[in-house]
Amino acid sequence: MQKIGVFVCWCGSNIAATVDVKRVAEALSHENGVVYSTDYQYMCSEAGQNMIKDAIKTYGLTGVVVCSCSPRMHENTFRKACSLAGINPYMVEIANIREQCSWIHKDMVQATAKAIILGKAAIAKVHLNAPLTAGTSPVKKRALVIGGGIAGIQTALDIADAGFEVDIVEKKPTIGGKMSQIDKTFPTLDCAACILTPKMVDVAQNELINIYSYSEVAAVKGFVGNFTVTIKKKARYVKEDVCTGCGVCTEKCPQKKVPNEFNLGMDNRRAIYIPFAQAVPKVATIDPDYCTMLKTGKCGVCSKVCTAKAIDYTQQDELIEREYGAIVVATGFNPIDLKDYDEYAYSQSPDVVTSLEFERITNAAGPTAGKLLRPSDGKHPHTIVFVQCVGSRDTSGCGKPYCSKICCMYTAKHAMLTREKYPDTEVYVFYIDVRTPGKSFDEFYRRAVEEYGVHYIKGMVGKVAPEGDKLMVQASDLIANEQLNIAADMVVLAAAIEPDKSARPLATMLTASMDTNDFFTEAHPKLRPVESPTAGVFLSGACQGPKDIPETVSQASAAASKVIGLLVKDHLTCNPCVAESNELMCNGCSSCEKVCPYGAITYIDKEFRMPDRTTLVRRVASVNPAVCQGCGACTVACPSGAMDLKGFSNKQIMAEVDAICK
Amino acid sequence: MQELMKNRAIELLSAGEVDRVVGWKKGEFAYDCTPAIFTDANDLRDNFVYDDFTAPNLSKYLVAECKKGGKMAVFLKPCDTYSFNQLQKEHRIKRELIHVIGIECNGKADVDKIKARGVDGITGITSEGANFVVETIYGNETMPKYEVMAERCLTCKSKKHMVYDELIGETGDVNPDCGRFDMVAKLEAMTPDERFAFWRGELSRCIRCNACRNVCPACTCEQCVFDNPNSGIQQKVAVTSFEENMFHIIRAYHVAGRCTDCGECSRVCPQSIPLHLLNRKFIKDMNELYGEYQAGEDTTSRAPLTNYNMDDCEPSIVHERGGKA
Amino acid sequence: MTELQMKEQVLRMSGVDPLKCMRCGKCSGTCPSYDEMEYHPHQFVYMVEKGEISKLMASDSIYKCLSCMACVERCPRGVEPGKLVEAIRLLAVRRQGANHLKPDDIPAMLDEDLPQQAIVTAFRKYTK
Amino acid sequence: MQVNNEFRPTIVAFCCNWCSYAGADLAGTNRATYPADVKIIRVPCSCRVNPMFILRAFQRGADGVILCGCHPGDCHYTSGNYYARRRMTMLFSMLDYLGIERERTRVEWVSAAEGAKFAATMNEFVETVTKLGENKRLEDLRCKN
Amino acid sequence: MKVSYYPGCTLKTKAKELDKYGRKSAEALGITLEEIENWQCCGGAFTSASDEIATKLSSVRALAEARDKGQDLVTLCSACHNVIKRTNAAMAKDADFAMKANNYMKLDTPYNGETKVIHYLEMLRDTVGFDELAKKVVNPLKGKKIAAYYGCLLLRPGKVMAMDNPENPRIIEDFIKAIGAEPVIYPYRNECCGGYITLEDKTIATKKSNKVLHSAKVAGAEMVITACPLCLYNLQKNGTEDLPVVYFTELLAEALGVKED
Repeated sequence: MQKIGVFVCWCGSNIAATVDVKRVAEALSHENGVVYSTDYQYMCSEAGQNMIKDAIKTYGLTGVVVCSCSPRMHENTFRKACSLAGINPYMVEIANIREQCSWIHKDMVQATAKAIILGKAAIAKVHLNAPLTAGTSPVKKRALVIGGGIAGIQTALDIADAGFEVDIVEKKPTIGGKMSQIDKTFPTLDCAACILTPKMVDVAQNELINIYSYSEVAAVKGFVGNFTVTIKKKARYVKEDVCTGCGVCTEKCPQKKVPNEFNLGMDNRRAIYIPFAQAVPKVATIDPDYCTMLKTGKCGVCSKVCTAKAIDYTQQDELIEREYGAIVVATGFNPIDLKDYDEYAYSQSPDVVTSLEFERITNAAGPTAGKLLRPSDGKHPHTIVFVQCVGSRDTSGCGKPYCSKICCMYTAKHAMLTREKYPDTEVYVFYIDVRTPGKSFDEFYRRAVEEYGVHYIKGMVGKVAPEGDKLMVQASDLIANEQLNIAADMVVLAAAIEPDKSARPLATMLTASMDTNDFFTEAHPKLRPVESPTAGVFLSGACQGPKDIPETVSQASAAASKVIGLLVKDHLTCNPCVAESNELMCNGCSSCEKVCPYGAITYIDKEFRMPDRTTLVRRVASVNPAVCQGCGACTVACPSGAMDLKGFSNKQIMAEVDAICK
Repeated sequence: MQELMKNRAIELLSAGEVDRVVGWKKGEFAYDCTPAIFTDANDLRDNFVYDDFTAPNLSKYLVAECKKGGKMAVFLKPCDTYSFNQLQKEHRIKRELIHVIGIECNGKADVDKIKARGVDGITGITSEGANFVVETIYGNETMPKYEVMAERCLTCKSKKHMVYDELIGETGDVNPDCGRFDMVAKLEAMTPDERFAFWRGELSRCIRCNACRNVCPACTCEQCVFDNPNSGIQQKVAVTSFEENMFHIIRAYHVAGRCTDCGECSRVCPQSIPLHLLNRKFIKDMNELYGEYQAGEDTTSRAPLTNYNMDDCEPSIVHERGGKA
Repeated sequence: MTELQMKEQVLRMSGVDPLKCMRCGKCSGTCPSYDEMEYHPHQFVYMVEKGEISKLMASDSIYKCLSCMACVERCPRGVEPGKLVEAIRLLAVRRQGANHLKPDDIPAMLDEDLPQQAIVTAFRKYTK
Repeated sequence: MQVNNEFRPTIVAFCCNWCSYAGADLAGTNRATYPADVKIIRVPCSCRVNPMFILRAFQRGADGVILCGCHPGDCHYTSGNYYARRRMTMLFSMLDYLGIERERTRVEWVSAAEGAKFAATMNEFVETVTKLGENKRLEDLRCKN
Repeated sequence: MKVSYYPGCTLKTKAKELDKYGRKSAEALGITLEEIENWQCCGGAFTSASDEIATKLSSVRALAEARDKGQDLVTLCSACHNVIKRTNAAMAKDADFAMKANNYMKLDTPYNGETKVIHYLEMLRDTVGFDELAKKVVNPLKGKKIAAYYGCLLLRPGKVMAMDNPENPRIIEDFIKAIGAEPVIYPYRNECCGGYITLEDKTIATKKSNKVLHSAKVAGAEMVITACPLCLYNLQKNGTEDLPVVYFTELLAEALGVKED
């Protein structure tokens, strides 16, 4: 018979406001086997944990039930506390009376009654709990970083710095990501390339870092410490190890009319290309959608001019399988498509651009060599209107409900730089709110207004109408309470940002969770911000939520430190809640083996001593506890009930069912 | 037929090729023959029987016999060979110890149907073309086979042996149009209330004698969950009325994908509950939802419940498809 | 009716929740009748929220709205200011004798090409 | 459970630890309410749910049983919910065949992000089961008279 | 193929051309427009207030008749289309409104938004197909630069009308291409012409109409087409720009070679 202690948490008023915690503790004290029952404001606090420890010693408890928040929150806390007090951590059960009771019910009588039932179910389960000991599994000491933007680069450098191997998988031909397209960074206005490209070179030169560029993750198997990842290396039709990056092919290629994605289609590149001068790896790539040779078999100019003999038109996609102990997601963001916002005439006029396009226009390596010129006629614009929140904070269904966070600052940067370089240009910024929390951010924005004379107008643009070579901007000025009509030369739209489209299929492969906007969710929004709830999967950069560069870099380093903390371990403690076969009852029928996703079940010939002293050799199932992940598929496939799951046994679950239904 | 089988059994035993033969012998009445293990030629000569009443499926008895070691011969009708394969697939029998003698079967008589015609004092049975000739102490009675044949034989799915080492008589063909799911379809077409009334009428007669479980070739567990105090659903004796429903549902579920539809459960039920209609429902569902599958057809394929397709139907199909609301 | 009752009625009729407004002003930025109106679309939202219905009812602004739904279409928060204008206009014209357009006025307005549609629409908009 | 003549059903919800239990937690975090009649049992995966558990729940007086797991394709154990899907399809079909109200059983895929869906599902399921009233049929199937 | 057809009051009086050429063209395209029996005026404007029931009943009656005949309901006038389609959406989605309306109507079978309301243009795009239409054109309007004027009624509210992208529509432009002419895109094609304000204040209507016409003209248009009699009136009568405005059905009939009797 267990001696059970029950501890009911108030969680301040989170639970106590809707659940009569005293009543719950009192009611549960009458349950069979309960020798101690109490309530306390914060069971998870040190004082609360000490109460549990003291009670274990005072009352000789063998089992503990904590009625508190979700076990996903504090199960481990309470298990550790019990372990310190000398009872097996798996003798603890949590009744979730916060997320699944006090927070969703309003009526105190109902909520209290439900809390008591949930407590009873936990008590019924604890009666059948058995001490469990965790096994261990080895850790593969290599990390995978998915995405080679600034987030992925920083994470990879930090992990490699600690002495571990890192692979970066980048779907584009070069690493660098969005930051490589940016001209200057706020609020310091240092040149993005000047701080990014040295890091890219560091990555290329680091012996522990291996870049799979122009590659994608195709499949993920395994679990924390032991992931097996299939990487699809797309055919670039250029031998990566042979190409010297001289660039002759990219000058000679006769196919000149390929929209250059690096400049967002504002100029053209060739069918064989190197995205930009500082690309890493600096290797040419053939675009199969445009290459005449690949499409018709006639051309071959690049092959002829290549002195290194690097061109290979027969190259095929390649699948590479690699093992990793940890995976970091750094898939980044993209501006949204503006097709649903044509009141701003984005599709009607080339002089209506997105902020990222504006960034390329002002970049020395961009389509206008850094001169501020209108895409339509190459003339210098004298009036520029910036529109904030295009698609952000939009609940109408066209855009994104969240704040994209970076737009206020980069718009201030664009406005300021425009006024600095071209004082003859009038700059208007239409804003809903200017959001500048961050070190030196508000000062930066105020400088744009006070020193550079940018016109910040509280209001929104309602219509942009191209007329001749002007863009007629109709907008509201809410503070003046008037409607403005500005004849502008250029309009810059601060398009909302969204997670990269590759993120959702990747999340499925990783079994990592995502929110409704396709941002990866954290294991805990405050306390575990760089970990995914799926063990061994970490988050870096804008894949988790909109972020600027400094924030991205800090998160990237944080993710790296979490990965290092994992990889320094030789072994990981396994989940002890694994399947176990009762050999006496096992028929050896192989049903369980067929449904096991991990191949954890094998069969052995076991010798049984019979009552009449003879022996019988029978085939029975045997579970490898280091491989078993504890899903329980085998337990239901087993017709004899020989296979059971520790921690979630048939009897335990049925005891819970009974307690709930009684 | 009986003599051919008997002689072959004696021959195998005498030659030492096997040390026992699994067959049938007469019970108290002519029509209730029982499975028997023969180790002696004289015993065989005196007691071995095979006629139109020898219905029991002998496959299951091989599970216990295999544990004893030694070679054995067994007589298997076509439907019994499915059970044999299924047991082999589940590693319950040792193929190398067993000499399978496939025997021809043209359907067995259902003694209840014969008795229902007022025939009594039965002493034997023979076949004459399309008729059975039932011998009684009052003389012979001739009756058409289709009127008194067991239901499972009238809807026989296959006269083909799935496995044998030697054959006595002929092996036949699989019959895909046997109509064995007709009754299930009829039930499915009823309203839930009608189905409920039907099953209530049937299942309420159950006396939990366990005959169905004991005879079932798929029920060969070392220990049945209903006998296991750790399974959480142990119920040696049904305490509440609910438990018997649960027993039949769980039993049908446990043999789903493994049941070969041999029909032994319904044959032995003393209360004449059509238990095979539960098993056939699962078989029909699995065929329709996951593709045709016949348990015992081979010894390697994956059963529907230990397999899946990514685009399987959702459980809500039960709500969506046929059957009246 | 008190202002509060009128506010409740306007909210009920229009189905608009002014609390969803984030004060971006896009409605007033896009309104084609802005310059004709005393109170502008964003003010309708804010004033309804504050319960200043009678001021709006008394204003000519309610007859200047073209019901073109540009503000409804383009509001990023789905507030739909145009529906508020319509509800307040209805409230005004339903008052005894408060029809904005009287049948007697019509002949003076007609010209030979004016489509029926304009007259019935105006009646629908201006009268109870 | 009969209180004030108003029938309140007993609902057992089996939730897989990785998606649906987390989805239920998210419903809580977002204060998305659903009736207190729903009691959740945490299982590692939907494939851990044995048909015996469901029958047991009905035996002990449950009026509805719902199983929630990760969306097909998203199973933490890659394939568990595919097996669960077949198992539950078979079980539900059998219960339907026996004439038990098919609305008392349900499978719903709820991800960790779908707190609102979890609450909506529970609200709807409780409403459906409440309309059906007390679960008598499984028990009555065996009624001797 | 047969569809129910709701002409509306203006098409029977001031906008006879819109109706006449629409019918002729439909016939040429193999579609029979069956005029709804005893249709009544839609009222010209959809009142979004939830307590306005009676004003929407004429639409419900027409919708129910189409439903009973098992036909889609085709409209031609933009205003009728806006009113009927929005009323239909309310009948389908607003249970309270549908109940009240059904209580008034006392139909044999209550109406709950079953009918599919399509505008003539949608019929051309989805039923006939612009590619098919182009094949039937006998007098292509080659080289003509035509500006499509949508106005506000066809497109908004976008979620209910669901005809096209409300900010960047292409249905009339595609139509213009199908009849062999060249569409002119201009920003004011989906802004208001002033509508019924013309009754009360011609100056406003003139301002609005001129904005549209000017915008089209600057973009190089030689002609403006529309589906709305009131738009046509405002642009022609109140607008002062010199730019012809015609109904799209007139050009359609011309292209199909059925304009003259």
